[in-house]
Amino acid sequence: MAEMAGSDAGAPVGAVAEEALIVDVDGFEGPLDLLLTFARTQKVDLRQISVLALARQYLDFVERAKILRIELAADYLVMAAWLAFLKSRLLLPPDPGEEGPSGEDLAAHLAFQLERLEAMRDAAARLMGRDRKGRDFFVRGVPEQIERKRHVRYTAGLMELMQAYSRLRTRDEFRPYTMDRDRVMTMEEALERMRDLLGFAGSWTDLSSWMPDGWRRDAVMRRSATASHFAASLELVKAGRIEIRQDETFSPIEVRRRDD
Amino acid sequence: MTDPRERPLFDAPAAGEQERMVEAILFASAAPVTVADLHARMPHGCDAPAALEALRERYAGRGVEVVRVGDAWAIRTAADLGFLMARETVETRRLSRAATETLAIVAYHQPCTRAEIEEIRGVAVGRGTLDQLLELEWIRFGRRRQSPGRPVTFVVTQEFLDHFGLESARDLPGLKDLRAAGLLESRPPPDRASEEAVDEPQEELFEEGDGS
Amino acid sequence: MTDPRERPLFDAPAAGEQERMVEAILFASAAPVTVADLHARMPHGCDAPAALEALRERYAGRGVEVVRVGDAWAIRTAADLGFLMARETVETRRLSRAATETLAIVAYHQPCTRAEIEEIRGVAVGRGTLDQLLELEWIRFGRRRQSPGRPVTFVVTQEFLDHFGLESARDLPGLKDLRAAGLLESRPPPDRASEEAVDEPQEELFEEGDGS
Repeated sequence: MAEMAGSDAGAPVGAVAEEALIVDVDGFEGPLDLLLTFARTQKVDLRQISVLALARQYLDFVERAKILRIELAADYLVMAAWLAFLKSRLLLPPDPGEEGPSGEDLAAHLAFQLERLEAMRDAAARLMGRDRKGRDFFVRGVPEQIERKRHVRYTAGLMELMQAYSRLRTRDEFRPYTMDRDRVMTMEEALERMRDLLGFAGSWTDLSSWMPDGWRRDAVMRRSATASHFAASLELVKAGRIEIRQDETFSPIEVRRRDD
Repeated sequence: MTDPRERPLFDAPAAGEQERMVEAILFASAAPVTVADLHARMPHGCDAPAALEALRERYAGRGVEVVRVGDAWAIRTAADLGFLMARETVETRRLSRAATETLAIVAYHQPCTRAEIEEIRGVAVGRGTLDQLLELEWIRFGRRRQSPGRPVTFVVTQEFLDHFGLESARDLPGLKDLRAAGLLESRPPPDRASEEAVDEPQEELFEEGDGS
Repeated sequence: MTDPRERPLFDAPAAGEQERMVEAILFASAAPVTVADLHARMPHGCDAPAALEALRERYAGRGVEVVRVGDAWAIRTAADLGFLMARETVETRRLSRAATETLAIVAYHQPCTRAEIEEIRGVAVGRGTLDQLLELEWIRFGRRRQSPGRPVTFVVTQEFLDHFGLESARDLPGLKDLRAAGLLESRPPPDRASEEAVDEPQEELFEEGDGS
């Protein structure tokens, strides 16, 4: 962002007030939309647009936003950085040894994107302007039941099906809070298990391998079992029964029986 | 209410046009329409009774007919074609929650055993639920699982795909897609996303839950 | 389902009679009816497409019309009579610009992934946008794309066609022009840049920039 500060620093602060496009980014649907609005001010067919002028206009805009201390969303800044890069590509003589698309290619692609966005916008307007069901033309007011064979007909829509599945898969997230002990492993339980298993831990073993089988698959259960096993092992360390170690942050925690 | 005998500001539409209007109104109305209603809705100066008469003649002997219901008018199926409507008072019922959930699990995890359905739902699956889905021909028996007890599995049918407008069970959107489309109301806890990415086997279930 | 080529037990009804049947069935249904559905409901040996064609001609220019919606058929009131239907008008939620653009992109580029929508609009698709279009049943999930990550795609529905009075997605306004202009591709057409250089000699930017 820094390199563009020098480019058109001449843009006077006073001009900001007259500018129709005050830095109200809220009205725009992203940087491409803003660019399209700028492009229209050139009053030429988008295929003839001067991408260089467009880049300047956009960078001025970002510059002014900066002067007015207006926070621009990250994607506007990303676009500014890219346009600054494009501008330099377009202005500097091409480096023959350079790989990748030329400045002209990039500019052509940007012009294409703008044209495509505008085309889709026009298409949307034409679509919404068509004669529409329930507004311009109408369906039968008293449809008759037309069913076959079965007397009871069960219906379910894809949305319901997907929502049912989502509900199952995320039910912990929006279920009213209840203490449900069956998916929580207490430290006492873990301690008891570990005491029984201690005899087998002559060498360093990953603590997670101590967790009971039924508790690994489900994320909530696994978390609970991990926490209780960890707490239990600290308890056992305190009691001098085991040693515990972790090589680095987030690496597996290992425990070993302490033989005295 | 408009009085058709009032001196019109503009000429009334041509008779054919008035007939079209009455036709459209009768078609779209949820209840029979009175002549007064027609006049209220049509432009000044229209002669609804004449238009109705013309329309009635036009539809005479067709598949639908213009009929008088009390002092109102409606379009109805011709009596002799009633058999096409198969009016055996069909009751439309929503699939129960248990059945919808079971169906969703089979669709996403097929082939899928009863025990697996129960594990995901967290409750036992009643015999009736599976029977109902089998009867609807939305699920069928798949291969037996090559595991102890050789339990039967369930898979979804072509009928299911047709009903839900899917080309294949593979096209069912995954959890992430549902979330992205805003179909999941709650956001995952912050640590959940990364966990899903790491949690290979579980991820596999969501993305490729069709097995076949 | 009835196969009309099966040797019939009885002769099929006369053409006029078949037309009456199709008429009655279409009138009775608010949703479009497929040809397969028509065959399933009509007696053996009927030729629904022929009856539909005759019916469509019969209703041309009337107050209600026989319209094609994808692979189904329906009767709808003529659009020029919409002004009579104030009572039947359904208040539709005004769609946001994001939603209408997203809908247009799906319609013109289908099947279309979320990433492609975002690429075209240059901005993330907000939660609720796709949701809203899915709820309206104007778009649905299509096949997964056979590319890394197997992303889900979106396509428009029969309800979309019905709502906007389109016979098929091929009849979207301006589709041919957009395709010819290369605007439905993901990159500019190869000749684009050079063509511009010719059109606009002073615009040196585009010289030699022959796209891909």
